[in-house]
Amino acid sequence: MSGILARVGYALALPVVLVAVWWFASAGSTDFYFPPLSRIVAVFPDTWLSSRLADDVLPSLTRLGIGYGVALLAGVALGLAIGSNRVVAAVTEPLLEFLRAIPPPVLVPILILVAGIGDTMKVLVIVSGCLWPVLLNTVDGVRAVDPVLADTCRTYRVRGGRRWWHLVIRSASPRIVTGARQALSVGIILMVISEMFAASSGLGYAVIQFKDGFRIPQMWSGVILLGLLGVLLSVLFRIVEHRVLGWYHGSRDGPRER
Amino acid sequence: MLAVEELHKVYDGRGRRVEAIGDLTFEVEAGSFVCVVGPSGCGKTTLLRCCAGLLAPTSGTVTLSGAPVTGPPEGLAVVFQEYGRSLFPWLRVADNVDLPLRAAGVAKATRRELVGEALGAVGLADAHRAYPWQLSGGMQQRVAIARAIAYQPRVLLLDEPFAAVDAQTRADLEDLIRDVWRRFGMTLLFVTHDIDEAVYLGQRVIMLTSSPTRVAEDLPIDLPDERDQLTTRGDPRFAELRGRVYAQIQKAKLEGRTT
Amino acid sequence: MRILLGVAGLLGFGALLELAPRVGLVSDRYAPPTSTILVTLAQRTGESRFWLAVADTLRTWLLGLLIAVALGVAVGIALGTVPVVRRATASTVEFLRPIPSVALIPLVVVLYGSTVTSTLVLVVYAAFWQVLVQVMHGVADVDPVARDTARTYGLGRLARVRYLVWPTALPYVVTGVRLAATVALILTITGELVIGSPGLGQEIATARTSGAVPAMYALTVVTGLLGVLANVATRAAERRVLHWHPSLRAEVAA
Amino acid sequence: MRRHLAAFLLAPTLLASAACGADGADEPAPGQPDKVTVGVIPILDVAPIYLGIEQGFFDERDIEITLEQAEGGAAIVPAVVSGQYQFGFSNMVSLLIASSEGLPVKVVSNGNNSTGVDGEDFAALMVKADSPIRTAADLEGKTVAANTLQNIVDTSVRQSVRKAGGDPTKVRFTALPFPDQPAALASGQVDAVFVVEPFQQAVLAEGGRAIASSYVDAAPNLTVAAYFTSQQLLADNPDLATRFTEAMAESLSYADSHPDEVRTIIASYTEIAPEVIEKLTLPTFPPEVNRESVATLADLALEDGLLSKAADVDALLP
Repeated sequence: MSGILARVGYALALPVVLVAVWWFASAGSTDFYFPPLSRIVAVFPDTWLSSRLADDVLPSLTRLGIGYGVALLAGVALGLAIGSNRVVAAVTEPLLEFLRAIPPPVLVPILILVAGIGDTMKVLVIVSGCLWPVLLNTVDGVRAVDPVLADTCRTYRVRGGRRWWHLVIRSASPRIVTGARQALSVGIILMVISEMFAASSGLGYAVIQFKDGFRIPQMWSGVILLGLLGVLLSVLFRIVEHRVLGWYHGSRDGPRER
Repeated sequence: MLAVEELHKVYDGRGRRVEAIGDLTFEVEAGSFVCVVGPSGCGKTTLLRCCAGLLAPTSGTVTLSGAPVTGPPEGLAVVFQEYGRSLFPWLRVADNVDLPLRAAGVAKATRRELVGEALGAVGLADAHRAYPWQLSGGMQQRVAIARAIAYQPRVLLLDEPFAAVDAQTRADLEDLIRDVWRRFGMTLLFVTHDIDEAVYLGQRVIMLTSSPTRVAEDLPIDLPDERDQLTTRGDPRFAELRGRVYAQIQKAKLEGRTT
Repeated sequence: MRILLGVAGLLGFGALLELAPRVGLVSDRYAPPTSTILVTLAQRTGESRFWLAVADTLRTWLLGLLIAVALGVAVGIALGTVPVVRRATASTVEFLRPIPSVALIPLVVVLYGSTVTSTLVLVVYAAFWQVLVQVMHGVADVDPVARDTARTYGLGRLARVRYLVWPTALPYVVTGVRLAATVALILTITGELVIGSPGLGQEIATARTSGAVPAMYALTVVTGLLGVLANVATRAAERRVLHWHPSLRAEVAA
Repeated sequence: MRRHLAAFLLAPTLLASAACGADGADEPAPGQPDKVTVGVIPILDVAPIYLGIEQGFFDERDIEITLEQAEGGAAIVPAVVSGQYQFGFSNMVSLLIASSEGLPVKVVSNGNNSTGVDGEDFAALMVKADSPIRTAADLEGKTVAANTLQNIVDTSVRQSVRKAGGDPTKVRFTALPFPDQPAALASGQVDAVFVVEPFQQAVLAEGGRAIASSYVDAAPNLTVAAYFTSQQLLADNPDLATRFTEAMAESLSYADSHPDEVRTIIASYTEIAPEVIEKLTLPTFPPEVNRESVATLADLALEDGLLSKAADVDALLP
């Protein structure tokens, strides 16, 4: 029992202290741009749990979900193709190195030109950024398939889709998951950026509107909400990762149950 | 059943030509248990990979019941030395054994029966739901053997399968493989560097020279069929045969160094 | 042979972009052919304004990276060496790390307007975490046996950091710097683009508002090349710094 | 400054920013001209200040001006309040919102007014040639592009919709910089745009047509924008403020009386083609702020929910 208490104690101690410091340091503040934390928290519910939840938070998350999903599928598919074929890899490598180096937000103006200012553009922006970490990690993962396992598959004539799944994808999955985690943090950034350009809905859009409307406490609450969203998504990701890679973490830490 | 005729294999690496196999010819009759032994680095694994259709020979042919082997043939299974790396770490034991059957399109009911029987045969009846990394080395190799049994191959090739396990486990696995061989009537080609193991297990022992590899001698083992670690290894005939093979391998090593 | 194929890949992509607008697949007002982009790029490199922007971007990028690395290493070692402190701060680090740095944009714009300071805060914030995480992993990687031996020889805390913690953590620090460099460049150009502080990002924004589409594409190509150069440079620096070190550096999943 | 202390407490990064510090206007040495930075938007409305500088109205009053360009009033207000700029140009609605939210802003001079003539204003609500939209009321459920939201553009457009008998709450707005609006309209990504010159000409050139002069609908002879400063500067340097107001008044009347010079000066700070500049409809530049129009704007902004409470117009205006 004390183990858990200690762990929770350690986990909560500093955050609680920091929040307290922020609360009291800003308590008396009349500085327009540093409103008291109490005011920000007071404003939080009716700013975000109101109609804005459906008008801004939901569209943002849906676009992130679609963009991230498409990037994941495309990244893995392309990664498998490139990783498993030496010629294709040689042809595409320098091109990928260049496209990967372009800072994703820079593509926003171009995508506005090509895809307009609607949701398609925002989803494309997210895909254009999330694709690379997944693609490149998948390529590394495919190349790291164990030759003995590959021979086993050949001997037992495990071929076609079953081979792709059981040999290639499953053995590359630890690297693919690493790529997926990096892609998630890029995705959130691009979700916000794409809403700062030409938007009529979304979290990034809402925070900018608060800024332009000089409603600073609401703006702060938006920034905090974005932070919480980032944290929540990374926690969710870790949970999914543990389920998907249970075998991997197990094999790395050595046999425990037996 | 499995015939190797004038097998010749050269590795043409960047600027290095390695003649792994010079000229090998031998045959493995159906249902027999043949061991292959030779000095380390004499191309034993290359030979096995050619027989399994995983590696194309530079010249010469391998035929399995008449048909030339160009790729991994049907009805042939292999047990590799690195057992840990030949099992799917993300599949439970039962699924590992079941996968080749699913790939071959065997019906679900038959598959469940085959998997159960194979795991029972190797003494892992209670490990169905475990993951490979949760098992000891010896038990992981048992899973690999169970997978081979369930696949019901006509020929089973083993590439130094017990080299990476401790002595006691090796003895159990040796007895297990003999028992499996007798029970399922398979043809076995067993490659090893352990002379005692070759003589204890095989009906015949083929001794190879160092590279470029040729057959040094093809020695029938006339020990009784019923074998066990104590009596067989104590039998003077066993020591005599073992000495014969040992001398042949020493000779081959000397030749290797001088040529 | 590989290089030939690689070049073929690039040329193929260029040709594709050349043909698409010409053949009417995409209207050339929005996707100018590669030749026009390259011509505009050549023109731009002739103007001093272009090189000023590149200089601004590089300065902001390197300054931000420097601050981030300095802070990251200092805080990393401070938090990492003392196990109690490390455990107490772990949750805070895990809380602050995933906060997207772009969330700070409205804040910094309000505080510092569209000046370099705003972009710097973004760059430092994003790059800091990359360094901190790697440094803390590096410090944690110190072999406990080595630490105990050092203590038995009476090495003080500072000496231990100098002779034991630092060499072990160095490979992680270098990896952290490489990851931070990439993130820093992205945030630098993003800051310039969205906030408007001087640099390549702002050049792209200006090109966009004045409808100079080929210039927009040309400048995007430049940011890509800058990114490639940054990656090549940091990898080369990493090899040089670690050439003496048996490559047991493990890139911890950032 | 207390702000840096607060910043210091917040997060390690703001620590870094505290180290960089914010640059405020340094007090000029006696006899030296006041070094002043003014935040402006690169559109037609700020032609008078450019003319004033060219004509030396500011030099005569010991004011050395540098102009910084920004996206819109909402970006300039914080810069003036934080002291990064000493004066700024912004539309009236942004200023009304800022002061009602408690920001210490004060108008020091008028900016520009609409022509007051329906159909011939320097800004218009426009649609594509073949668009089914005939009047502003048809905008219900449609999307209108505005350079920044919660400013005079969306307030006036809502008034046009109201005047045409439509329900403004059913109109959706998208924030889109002026230069992107003609392309967005042409490609159908937005159903209507509200553009000022020179972008009005760009839309006309592509066959767009105006359906309303929203600035005229909002209030007669509407004061669209104004120059403002912070209470801080008014307290620290009232003399500078009065000199700036006088210089601006002179610049405004000069601009009103020299339309052709307005056109030439525009070419210097925008990338508009000369032949387009000839056809521009210019706003009017009266030196005095039209107080009733600002009061109407305040009521409209309150009605549209942009203001949380009624704005104190007199506190804002000079």
